[in-house]
Amino acid sequence: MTLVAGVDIGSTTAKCILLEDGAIVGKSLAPVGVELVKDAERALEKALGEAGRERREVQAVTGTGYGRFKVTFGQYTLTEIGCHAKGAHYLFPGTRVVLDIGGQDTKAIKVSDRGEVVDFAMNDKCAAGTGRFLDVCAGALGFDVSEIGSLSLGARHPVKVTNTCTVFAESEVSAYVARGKDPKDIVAGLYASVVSRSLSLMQRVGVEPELTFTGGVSRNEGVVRTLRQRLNLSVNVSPLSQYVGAIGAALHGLERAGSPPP
Amino acid sequence: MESTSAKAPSFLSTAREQQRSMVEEYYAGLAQAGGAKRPVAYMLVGGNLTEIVRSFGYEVVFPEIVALNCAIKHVSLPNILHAESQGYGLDVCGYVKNDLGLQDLGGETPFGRIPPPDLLVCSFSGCYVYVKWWEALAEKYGCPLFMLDVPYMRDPEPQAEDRTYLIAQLKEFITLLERTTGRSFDLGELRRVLARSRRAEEGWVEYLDSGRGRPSPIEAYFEAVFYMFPINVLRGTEVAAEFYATVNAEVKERVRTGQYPVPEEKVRLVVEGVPPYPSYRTFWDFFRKWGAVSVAATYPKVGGLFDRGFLHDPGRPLESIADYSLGAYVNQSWPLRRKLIADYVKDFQADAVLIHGIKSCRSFTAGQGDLRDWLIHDLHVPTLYLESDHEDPRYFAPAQIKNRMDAFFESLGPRREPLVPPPGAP
Amino acid sequence: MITAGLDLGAGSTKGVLLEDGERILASALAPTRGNPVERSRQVLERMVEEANVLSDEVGYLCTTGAARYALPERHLQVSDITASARGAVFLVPGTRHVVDIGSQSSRAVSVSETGRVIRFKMNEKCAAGAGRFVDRCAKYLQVPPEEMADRALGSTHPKMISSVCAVLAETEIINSVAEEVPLPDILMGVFLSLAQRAYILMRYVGIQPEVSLVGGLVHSPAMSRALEQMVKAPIVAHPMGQYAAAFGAALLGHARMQKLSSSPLPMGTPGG
Amino acid sequence: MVQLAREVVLDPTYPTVRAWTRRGRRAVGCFPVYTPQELVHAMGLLPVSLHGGGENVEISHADAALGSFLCSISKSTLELALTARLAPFRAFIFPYICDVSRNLEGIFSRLMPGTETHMLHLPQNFRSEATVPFLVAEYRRLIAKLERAGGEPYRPERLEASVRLFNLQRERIGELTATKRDEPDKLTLTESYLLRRLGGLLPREVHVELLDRMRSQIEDRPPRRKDAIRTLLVGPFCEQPTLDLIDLIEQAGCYIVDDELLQVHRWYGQLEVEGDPLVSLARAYVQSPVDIGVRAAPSSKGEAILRRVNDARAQGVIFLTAKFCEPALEDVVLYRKALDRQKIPYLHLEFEERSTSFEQSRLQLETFVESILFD
Ligand SMILES: Nc1ncnc2c1ncn2[C@@H]1O[C@H](COP(=O)(O)OP(=O)(O)O)[C@@H](O)[C@H]1O
Ligand SMILES: Nc1ncnc2c1ncn2[C@@H]1O[C@H](COP(=O)(O)OP(=O)(O)O)[C@@H](O)[C@H]1O
Ligand code: SF4
Ligand code: SF4
Ligand code: SF4
Repeated sequence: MTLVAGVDIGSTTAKCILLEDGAIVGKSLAPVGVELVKDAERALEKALGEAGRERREVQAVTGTGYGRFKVTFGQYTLTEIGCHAKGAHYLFPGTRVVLDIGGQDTKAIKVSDRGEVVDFAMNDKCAAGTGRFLDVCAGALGFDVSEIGSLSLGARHPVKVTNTCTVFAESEVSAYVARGKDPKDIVAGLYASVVSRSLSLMQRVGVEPELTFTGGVSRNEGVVRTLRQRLNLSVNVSPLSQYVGAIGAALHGLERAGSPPP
Repeated sequence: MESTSAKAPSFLSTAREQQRSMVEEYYAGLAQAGGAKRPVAYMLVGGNLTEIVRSFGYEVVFPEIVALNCAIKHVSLPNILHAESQGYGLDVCGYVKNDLGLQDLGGETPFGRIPPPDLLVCSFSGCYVYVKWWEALAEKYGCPLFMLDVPYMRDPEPQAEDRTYLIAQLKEFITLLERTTGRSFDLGELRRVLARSRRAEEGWVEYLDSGRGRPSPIEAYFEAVFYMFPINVLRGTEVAAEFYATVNAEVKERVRTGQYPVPEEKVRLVVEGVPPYPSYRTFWDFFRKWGAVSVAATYPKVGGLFDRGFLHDPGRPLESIADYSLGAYVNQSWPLRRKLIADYVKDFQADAVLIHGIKSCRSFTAGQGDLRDWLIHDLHVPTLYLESDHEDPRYFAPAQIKNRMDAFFESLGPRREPLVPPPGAP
Repeated sequence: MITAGLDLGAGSTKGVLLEDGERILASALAPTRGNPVERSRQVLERMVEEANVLSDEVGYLCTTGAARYALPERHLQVSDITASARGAVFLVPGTRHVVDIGSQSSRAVSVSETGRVIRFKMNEKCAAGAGRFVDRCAKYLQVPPEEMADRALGSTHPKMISSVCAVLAETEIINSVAEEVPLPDILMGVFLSLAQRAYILMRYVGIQPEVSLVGGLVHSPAMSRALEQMVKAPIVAHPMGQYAAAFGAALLGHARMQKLSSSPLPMGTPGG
Repeated sequence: MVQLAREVVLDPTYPTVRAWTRRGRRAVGCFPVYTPQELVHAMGLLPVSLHGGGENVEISHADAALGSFLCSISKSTLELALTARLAPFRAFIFPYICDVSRNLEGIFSRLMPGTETHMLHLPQNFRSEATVPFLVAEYRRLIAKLERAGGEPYRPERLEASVRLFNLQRERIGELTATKRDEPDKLTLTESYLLRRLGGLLPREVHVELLDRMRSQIEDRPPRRKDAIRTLLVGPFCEQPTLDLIDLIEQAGCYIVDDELLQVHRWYGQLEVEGDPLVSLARAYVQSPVDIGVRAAPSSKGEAILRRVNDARAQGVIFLTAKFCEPALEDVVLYRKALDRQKIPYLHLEFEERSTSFEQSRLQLETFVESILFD
């Protein structure tokens, strides 16, 4: 019996997953603040609470995400690129390409049949097309980002959102609002823009089935739908998609737990 | 796994000292130069005409080198901001902005004052920005500008018409120099300068070639950059000709004593692209943590692909200068650049390629994405592409860069079986 | 003659009523919240009430700001750069250089004695250079927006933000917090970074005293302090500076009305 | 007519070229700013000007090869190539106007197997005795490539005939630009632009005929005097602004009395062939007075801009530069210094092919106009 934890400290949210003998027994998710070490602690405690387990039972903790070095109580670190590959492979073993859209960046990862990273590409220019972009634009429309998922359904004339800058895209959205555009069409335009950017990123590693979509933005059904339409492919999305990085981290700990920490 | 023993890099101590004092002397000398007795020529690294200009007694300033020195010393940003306030946009080459900003602010640097030019020599060899940059200097200083138009290299060897064109221009250049200095051209002197250049070049090539060793006794990117100064700036002088003997002796010493720049060599890299000078140390640290050493790099060849067979030849003075100008690294077409990099991977037994793109340099960078694609998909060489700037500290996002680098080295981990050498270049 | 100037800004809608192009009768402000037309009508109504005049006494209505074309009942619209330059000179006579920092953009304008624009430059690329950025930092750092400036002024070693990107800049700020940089230093760093960007624009158009700061950032003494540090000269921040564009619009409206009453030309709008 | 031109120009699949190649003819894509299109024509090929993708092309493949910090025309041209929209072309010529165009050729040569690509080294030393002979040799390299792409063997008399045809086209285009200078209210910038742009998309004979027909139509238009500012438009010599942006400039209250759009047709006036036509062609390039960002300045940049303002009797200058286009960006600084000295108003705007919202541009254009009109 091995209990391991993966803690993913992202740019916007902290996620934790507890794995026992390869099965998920606890999880937690909370926004990150400015005290990342505490956020990491809290994430683990919350997941332990959910699983009804004790801290001392955990055999390995792996940190990932931008704040992976803030998981000071952990034994291992692995970049979220490696973790998303592992996590996606765990949930969908046939995965060859992972698209991860998180709060601050977008990654396309090509994975081997063993869940190892073969190649990856990340957005190089600013935060355009990431979760932050959607958060800010949703705000400009007067919604929370979790509310706009199904909003694009009835869109008939999606607007063009061309601004490369997250911050200026916000004013582009405001300008459409001022011109009385239907929010449906605006949101549809936003999704098209996010998807188009991620397609261009995926081109760099090569699109091939199976594709697994991970990261917080994969919880947005509108983006998922738009992506499926554009690719004309089925796209794996797990209900745990935002946790994929943390799952991968936990798996990494599991692999390593046999060998003594360096 | 990240190795925890990231010690400070071990430098070639004597050579490093010598190099440092050469740089100091050079700048100290410059601060005194200018005027009729020791006129100053501004020149560009790619395809430069150092030897000819030196044979006429000019002091030579390379604004690109001044710019990178400013960036390493963390003083480029004020110059860049000044240039931006003049209207140079965010996307203009950082070297240009550093130089034009610095010129406008009076030329003071931590290593001495840079004198204004008496002559501008534009070797249009592989970078169009050169033309624009020198136009701006000419407009500011009103001094003579000579435009050496260097045909772009699309064939592996220079064509007859390229040479004819260049030699004709070189002769016109010499006439201009005779007119402006009032001295007549001294072929004997040019030959002597060229012979000194050649000696430096031979030593430099020996140094670069030692990267073939396993483990590599040199760091062919981060460390080599220090030793580029003499080959680029002081070529044709006696000190430069002597210098590489010291360097190479110390490299041999390293091999003898087993003191390698990266103690535990885990990954051998070929590096393409200009370094992020403002964050040079940070960047290097990221590598050393993973036991990565560069064994060959394209950037130290911007001043000439000496390691690929070309050397200045005092017996064919103008012909060899013409060939030199044609051979600047950025003057090579993409097919030639691709082949060169593939050759380095094979010849130096590299495991992977790192490409560092420069946001404000299109000459080097436009097409590096395609290069990455070719290396990964056609040659199956793991390749990492990173992007920041060579001058502008605002473009270096350490967390993001580290993230990518870590992910890349992590992914190399499980596949560290000996790499199949790339199946020949196209 | 009463003219109204309405500034339909991206962040807030501002209005003033002027009598004979001189006397301020009323002013009002409301957050735009994505509905500039309705907001500007409310602002106008409030001013008419405050000034205690009849709405048809307002002879001329001139709009400016991002949504200047949105209000159908306007007589004239002018760009907010033209307007805020004019308004700055009205508020602070002697002004020859205007720095306008609004919610989404910063501009530097050199102006003639009469407030005519001579040269201007606005930030185009990155949005880290305007008020919205300050607002976001406030939210991130959990400091009430109105306290930002006061807290910043307590700084001894301001921590500049180097990133050119508003989004990456936020990450940088978070890192500073994690590194336990004192809050005032981070806050002042935000203002100084803004000032540094503005300073580049200002030098582009040429700086000449007197320099006036207008736009919403006049409410932040830290902003003018930061600018003064860059420019090394006093910066005037008129307390009504956020209304500068509205004043300018009212003034230009007044000028146009006078011209119309003296010439038989049909009413036309330049650039309309 | 103008409506038709608009449709042709907005269609990124090159309908006119497809129609031509369906008849078994061969087309050659010429990247801006300058290529010797008469030479292509003389070899029995259709020279077609490439102008990027405009606002309708989504970039999803090209970014990977090129990186983000590049002008749109380079990206969209590659995108069109990678998505088979340049299928009718047998060869591509990229002139060395800048590092981007030059490198793009290297990328095309790998990614577009089955076509010929050529990087044409355009000389930048305009003073050397050796420049014209070099350029002639350079043209011969191009000829060899074009022969491989299915061109007929080069014959001097064919080139002479092509030069005569292109002279006619240049004359017609010269008339259009003269009208815009002398009677700017007779046709809008958009019209003038569209009519000129067709010149790179149609067989030249057809274009000449078309402009012949338009000439009287334009002459007969009633004048529409309007209180607009005579403005010189500098900068968009390579990447082209979208039609909406071109419209916007004049809507905001400017008359563009001279511009740098579509330089390829205006590199020289009437080309006299004396002796070897290839030498004449090379000499015309070298001696051209054209003074734009992609050509080393024959004289001081500052003086050049003042001369051009004067020649166009312009009241102000708008710099409209493509984002990331260094040749254009760097000149603006030198130009503005000279304009500042003479107190000539100017405005600098940047554009991208794909942007569709022009709020910022509109604001600045209006301010620019107001700053001149209002006292
Ligand atoms: N319920 C939801 N519906 C739609 N989008 C969501 C939801 N929850 C989170 N997101 C999106 O996910 C992003 C955060 O993704 P995440 O992968 O956690 O980022 P990071 O790892 O960088 O913190 C947010 O910016 C938001 O746009
Ligand atoms: N009372 C205040 N205290 C501090 N800052 C303020 C205050 N009011 C406005 N601001 C700042 O000014 C900005 C809005 O400026 P404003 O000129 O009204 O913008 P716009 O014209 O674009 O709507 C806000 O983003 C905020 O940063
Ligand atoms: S090669 Fe790049 S870095 Fe060097 S001058 Fe040219 S643009 Fe600048
Ligand atoms: S354009 Fe916007 S999102 Fe992109 S780097 Fe600039 S501020 Fe950041
Ligand atoms: S737009 Fe500018 S940078 Fe781009 S290809 Fe044309 S000249 Fe070169």
